[in-house]
Amino acid sequence: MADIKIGAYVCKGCGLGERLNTAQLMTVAQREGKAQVVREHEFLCNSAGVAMIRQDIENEGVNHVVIAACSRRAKTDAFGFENVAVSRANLREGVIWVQPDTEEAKEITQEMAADYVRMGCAEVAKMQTPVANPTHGNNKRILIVGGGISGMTSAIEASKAGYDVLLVEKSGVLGGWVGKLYRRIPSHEPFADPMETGVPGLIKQIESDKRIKVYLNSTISRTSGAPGQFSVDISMESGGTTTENIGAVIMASGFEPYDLKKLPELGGGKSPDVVDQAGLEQLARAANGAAIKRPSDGKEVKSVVFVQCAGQRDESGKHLAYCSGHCCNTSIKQAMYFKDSNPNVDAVVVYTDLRTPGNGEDFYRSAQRKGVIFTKGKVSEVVPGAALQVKFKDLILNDDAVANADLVVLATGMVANSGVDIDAAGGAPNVEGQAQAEAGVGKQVSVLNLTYRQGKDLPLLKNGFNDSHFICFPYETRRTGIYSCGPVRRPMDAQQAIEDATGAALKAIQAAENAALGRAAHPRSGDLSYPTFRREGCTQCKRCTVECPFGAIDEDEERYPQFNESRCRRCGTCMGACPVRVISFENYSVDTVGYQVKAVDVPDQFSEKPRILVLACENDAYPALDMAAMNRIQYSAFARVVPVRCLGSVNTIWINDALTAGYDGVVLMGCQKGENYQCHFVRGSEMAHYRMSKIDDTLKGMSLEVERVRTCEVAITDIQRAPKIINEMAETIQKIGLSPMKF
Amino acid sequence: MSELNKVMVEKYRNDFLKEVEANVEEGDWVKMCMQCGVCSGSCPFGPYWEHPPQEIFMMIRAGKRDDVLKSESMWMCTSCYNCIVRCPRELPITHIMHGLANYAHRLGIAPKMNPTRRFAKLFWQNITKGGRVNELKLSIGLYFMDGFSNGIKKGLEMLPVGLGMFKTGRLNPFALLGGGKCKGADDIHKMLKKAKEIENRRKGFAS
Amino acid sequence: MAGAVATNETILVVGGGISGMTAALEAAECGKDVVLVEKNPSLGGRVSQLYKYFPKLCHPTCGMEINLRRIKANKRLRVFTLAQVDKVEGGPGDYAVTVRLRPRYVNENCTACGACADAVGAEIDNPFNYGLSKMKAAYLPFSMAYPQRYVIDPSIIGTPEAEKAKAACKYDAIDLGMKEQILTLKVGAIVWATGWRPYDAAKIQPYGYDRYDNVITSVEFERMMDPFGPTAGKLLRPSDGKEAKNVAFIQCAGSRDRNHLKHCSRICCMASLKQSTYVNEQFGDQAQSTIYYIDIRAIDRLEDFYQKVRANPTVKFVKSKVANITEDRTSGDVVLHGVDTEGYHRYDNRHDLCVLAVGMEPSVDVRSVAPGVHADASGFIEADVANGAIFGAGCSTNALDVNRAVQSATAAALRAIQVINKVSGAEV
Amino acid sequence: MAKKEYSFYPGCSSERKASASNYMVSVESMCKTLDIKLNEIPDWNCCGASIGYAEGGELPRHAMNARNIALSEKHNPGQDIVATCAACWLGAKETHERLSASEQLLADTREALREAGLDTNYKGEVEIRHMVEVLIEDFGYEQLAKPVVKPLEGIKIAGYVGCQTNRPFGVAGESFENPKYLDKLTEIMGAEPVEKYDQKVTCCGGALAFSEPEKSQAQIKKIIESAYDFGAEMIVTPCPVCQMNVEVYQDQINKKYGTKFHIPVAYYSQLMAVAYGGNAKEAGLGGNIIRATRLEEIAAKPAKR
Repeated sequence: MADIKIGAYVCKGCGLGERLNTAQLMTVAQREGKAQVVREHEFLCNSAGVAMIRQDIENEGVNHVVIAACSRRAKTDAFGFENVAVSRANLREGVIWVQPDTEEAKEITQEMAADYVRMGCAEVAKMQTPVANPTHGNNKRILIVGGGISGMTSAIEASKAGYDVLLVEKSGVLGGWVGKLYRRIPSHEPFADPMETGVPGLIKQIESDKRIKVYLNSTISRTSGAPGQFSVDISMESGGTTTENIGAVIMASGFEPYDLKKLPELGGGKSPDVVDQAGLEQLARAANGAAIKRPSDGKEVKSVVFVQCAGQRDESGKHLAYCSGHCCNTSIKQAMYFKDSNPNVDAVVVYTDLRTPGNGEDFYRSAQRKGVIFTKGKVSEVVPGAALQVKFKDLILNDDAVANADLVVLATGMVANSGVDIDAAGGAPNVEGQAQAEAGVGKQVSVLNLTYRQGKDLPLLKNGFNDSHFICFPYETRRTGIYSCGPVRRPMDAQQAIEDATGAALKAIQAAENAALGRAAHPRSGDLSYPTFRREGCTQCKRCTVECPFGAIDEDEERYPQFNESRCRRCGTCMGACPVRVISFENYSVDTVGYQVKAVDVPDQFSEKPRILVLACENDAYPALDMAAMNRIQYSAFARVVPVRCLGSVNTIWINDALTAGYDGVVLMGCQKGENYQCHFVRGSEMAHYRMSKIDDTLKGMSLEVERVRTCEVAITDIQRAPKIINEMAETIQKIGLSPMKF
Repeated sequence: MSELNKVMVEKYRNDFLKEVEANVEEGDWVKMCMQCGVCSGSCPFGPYWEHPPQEIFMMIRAGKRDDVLKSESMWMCTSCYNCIVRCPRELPITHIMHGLANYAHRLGIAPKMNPTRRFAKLFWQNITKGGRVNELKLSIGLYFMDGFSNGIKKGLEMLPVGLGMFKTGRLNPFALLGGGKCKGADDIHKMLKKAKEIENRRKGFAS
Repeated sequence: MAGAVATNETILVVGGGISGMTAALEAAECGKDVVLVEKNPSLGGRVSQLYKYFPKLCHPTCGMEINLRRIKANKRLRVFTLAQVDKVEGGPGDYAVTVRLRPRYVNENCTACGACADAVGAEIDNPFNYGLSKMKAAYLPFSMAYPQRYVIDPSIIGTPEAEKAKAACKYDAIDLGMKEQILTLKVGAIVWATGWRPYDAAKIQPYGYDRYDNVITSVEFERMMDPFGPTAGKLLRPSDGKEAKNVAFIQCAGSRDRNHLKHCSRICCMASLKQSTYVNEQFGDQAQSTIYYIDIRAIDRLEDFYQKVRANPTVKFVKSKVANITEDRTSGDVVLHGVDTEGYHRYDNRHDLCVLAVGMEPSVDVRSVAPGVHADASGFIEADVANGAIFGAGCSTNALDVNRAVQSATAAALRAIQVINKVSGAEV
Repeated sequence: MAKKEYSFYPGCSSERKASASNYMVSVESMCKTLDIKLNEIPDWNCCGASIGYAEGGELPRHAMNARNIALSEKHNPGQDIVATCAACWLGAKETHERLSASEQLLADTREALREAGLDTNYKGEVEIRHMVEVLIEDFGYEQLAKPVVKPLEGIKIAGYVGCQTNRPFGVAGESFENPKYLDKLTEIMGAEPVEKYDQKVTCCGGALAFSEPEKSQAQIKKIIESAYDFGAEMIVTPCPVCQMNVEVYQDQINKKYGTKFHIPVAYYSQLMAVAYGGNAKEAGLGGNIIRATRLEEIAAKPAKR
């Protein structure tokens, strides 16, 4: 693009004019910041101020703009200029709101402001306005793996929105477990009776939908590529394999019931008359509204006991630790099968906590009205025999009881078909990385068979379910353009699976649409920048390919990293990982930050004016500091805060540069890592902490105290704590003295 | 009466819940309890209940027939209706307790010496005799429930109260000779006889 | 103005809480034109008033920052605050929606410098803190409020106070002449995400929320933990400001109750389990929490969290619906009366503070503005063909946790897109 | 004020020289002032009270109440039935409700009523109301305040509502846990209600006062204690059973617990009778075993006009 022409604009509003010497700041921008156009304005964000900038862009050819005013989080509408590189020197939240308005403070406050202007100019000088990644594909067909209620719903909903769908089901029929049900838990008022599954209707709908192509008896033997340009091999039982091109993937591979044979003490596998919920559905379908007969001798069931949480909510570690959520409603529904065909059948549900959230409460009441008996108790044993004996502790009457039954139903819960556990090798980030890739061979068969360097399937979270940030952004997986839904993501009933599948369809469509425009997906949606690397400089150390939280980077046949831009989430973790610093984005690179660090004016060691570099995650730590400023919470005037996309993008060279340049301390602020991670790029913060755990050697090498560098987890709510951390560093420096590295 | 008890045991075998649903006032609500215990906690006489209502409901479902019907608990009900207005499942608990007590009483297995049972009997005889309460006879009857000497003792205890009532014109000594009588007393007798007859028929008590 | 704002290929999202923001963003990031209307002065809804989310114990504002960034970055999404839907007419692909815009008395010139608030003396109840604290009548709803623009409360309009505010603003951002506006938006589909409101605890008479200072609601308890909230982040009980170390949590306060809400509100068990960790956060092993429950409904993977709390020796569980609460006149302590039904144990337990885990009910009955829409007895929107292209999202459809609300909102966004794509005849 | 007419069910305790005869006296003068005409149901019978269940059972109990309703509908057609006694009101209202809810029960009851020649008379079309409801709903506090000529200045009164006037039916718009109507009535009569009184709706053990005296007296103790704690000089109640229990056992309680209870327990109607200018006799104050001296003083004073 054309030569860089920097325009620097200093605002005098919000007290900046009173508190700061803006003329001096303009000189700084001009002399040191090399800004060709420099202006100040009484009130930069109002229409006149903005118009002034626009004029310079149009008439003066300004293409790089420095806004020396408020935080980059404020006034985004006013300062959003198209096709122009913009940097923000945060003089309001970053300086005057966190410094006392006193004569003594005037000098260092001004120095602080001047540094931010220098930094703004330095940053913008290294920035380019990004243009969309040219290698993107624009295939918008949606692949759905799994033909159960979730997969079928995703297929129909995506098609309704006008998108072509490929539906792959490993069995010979669509419908999955819900298709095997006699009836479903009701989803409408009065929530009183079981309702039709509706599956036959859905199958018809799919068969007659020209946008939906169905593969039965088929599995995915290979998935490669990226959003907008996936290529998958579909292997049929018959032996044949076809290759299809698609834009995005929905993994709806569902669940298997927990094997009741693992529960012999509850009669699992010991008696044909002890069945799981799926087994009971079979019997109910066979009876089809008439009296249900038991497997052993075909005798009409006169008494049935439902054992809740069978092998679930288990604390021994032998069975499932979680609750499958739907089983209480399901047992209620199944008890109704009996009561509806013959009110004189004794149906007892033995539970510890009856879990019927929402309108399930109506369903529960309805069952009681129908005469189903609910007993709070813990079942210890089911004794096989012509009349099964269910031994349990009645927790209300606090005594041991026995219930005789013709049939016993164990509510055994759901086990996710989530493919192989690609992290099975071990939790801690593995820089050599080999292990992770091979770890693929796990207990289960792969569902997607991804050719990704980081493994064949989606990473798992807990209990074998797919990883997702399961509160704010439940759909976000660590494989861009691949979304999971239904019980593979979280145990759920059919109604929830339908909602979930509909949402997943949207995410898949969205991923394809964004990929086609070469734009990033969540959370930097719409970001056009993408990482590039200097092949000549690369040492093939593979750190980037291993550390990318999203498995976006593979290796080409020459063992060089192969960036799949459309899989990239633009967090910059690869950039932070690269020891030879060959990875960068147009508008965010080792230089855009590195030159900011260097631009800061570091006074000599006799000045008693230390410098503290604060690298703050822009998602949590930086906003926390902003809000501290809004609440006028002050922190050390020696701090220079640089927002980063993610702490994972922090390259240790920045710390080295800072220390050699004579900074006295460095503070890194990132999001919470670990199991309950809050890092918006999942592993970024974790990676940064891991790397920084090794920084001590560097420091010792420079014969500097290790206390000079601190890495910490900061939440967006740490409005008081974040400034405190900065001040603590200032105090530490007071104690150990200024850095000797100044010159 | 205990004949009737045998009949019922035979008829319902181990299904006490069905027996209750069929024979106890509002009994078909028992199955709707979700064991939250708000009734048990709300009863002013709660601490005196061996088995509070919610537990009784569970015992009924668990088939503990004798433990329930022979219990003193239901007789502790003061008819304050606290449980009813607080029950999240809208069970008419007060009435169920009354119903259970009445049922046990009719089966002749309610605790013989339970004072409330005996007072209730006395009270009903008192009001049905003439159609209205005869307070004096009622209280005197009450005192002599456990024999003459006891009666005198109780009577003396209560004398101040009685005297106070008498002085303030709220107790009528002549009531001993009558009073509390409706003109239609005979109709009432016939009516009640009929009512009982119908109820027995309905609940299979007629033996 | 209205015409320019929307066409029948526009999606209207009603409600700017987590569900509305999600629906609006997901649709806009699929390339659709979206208008988001919120009745309050800023986005965020109920979640912005929470201290932490279960089960991760992370902070709602963390995800909100991301969503706000997405909104700022997205040109296809327009936001109206202080906007309320009065009427919905028409049908799928062609709705006319009447929107009432209440005056903010502050225009886009506002830099959120705060000079007006400093100038104004008048104070009003702070709705963000459920009225537990006061705030200036010229205010920024909360630190992360978007739009980041102050509000002048109508109560001071026409008074010298308002003039003070105006005088204090250097950027003539304050326009006391602002009038209420009525917009008619032409839209193709509507996502209804008006969320929930806490059940009125005063109606649960046995618990004396209206009589005893130290009986509060779970939503109020959340506000206490906010360092900038009514108690500056300390768990202090209202009656005397004493530290509330011994806290009772009453489940199903209004829920699962034919006298109140017949449904189970799903989130309350987890909310109380979460809030028990707050008590530990402040008082360590000095803390004493007691959770009175009927059934603990920590479904699916949330069970882990329940087990963690169960293992905490400072948290007790009592299977009992508390019968009633009385107040100890001298100490101000609350005394909970009831029966532990696991084996019949009668209790009269004394606590510093009692938190009612209040249930959820829909904050708006959609039928009041769109009569055709199908809702259940509690007023939650039920999916139904009769609803046309009006799609419920989040807690307007059911009592949902955030995870499920976001799913529901994402699903609703697709349903709206399906209608829009039909209108535009878009073939992919 | 328009003259109002009701069919009246006084109940056993309100009979001449019965335990609540003084209630009756005060009600009569109150009604006189308010120009309410009460037409007593001819030959009414006992409601069976709540204790009636044990021996009587379900249907006989309903028959007893149905007879009263039938008699009323026969002799006072179209008139709401008004009761002053909680138990009477509850009994009749309950029967009325159940019979309208169950065809079966209605038929059975009619069959029984036939024996008394009243089967065709039971229609169940009238409202069964408590005197308090009539005052609040048909007159309203404003109207009730008008006739006050001797405001009960300076008397601190605890409003004890009790159980059956309050539950399960209660007075429309009032809470089961904290009804306020007695306080409001007290206030408009010029006295000072003890609003924080926290035993308003505690059960006095009424039905079991005879059979379980020590248990019910423990209840009564709570009720009186709290009244004292909040500085009340008098307790007011709408229920004959409550009035009797709370008043007459105070000496026995004092003996048992060493307390010094001596607090008058009056009926709302007595407060009103006095405030409306009635003398001690008209207000039935002679019937209070523990003399309501403050009321007597005011009753003795000349009316303010």
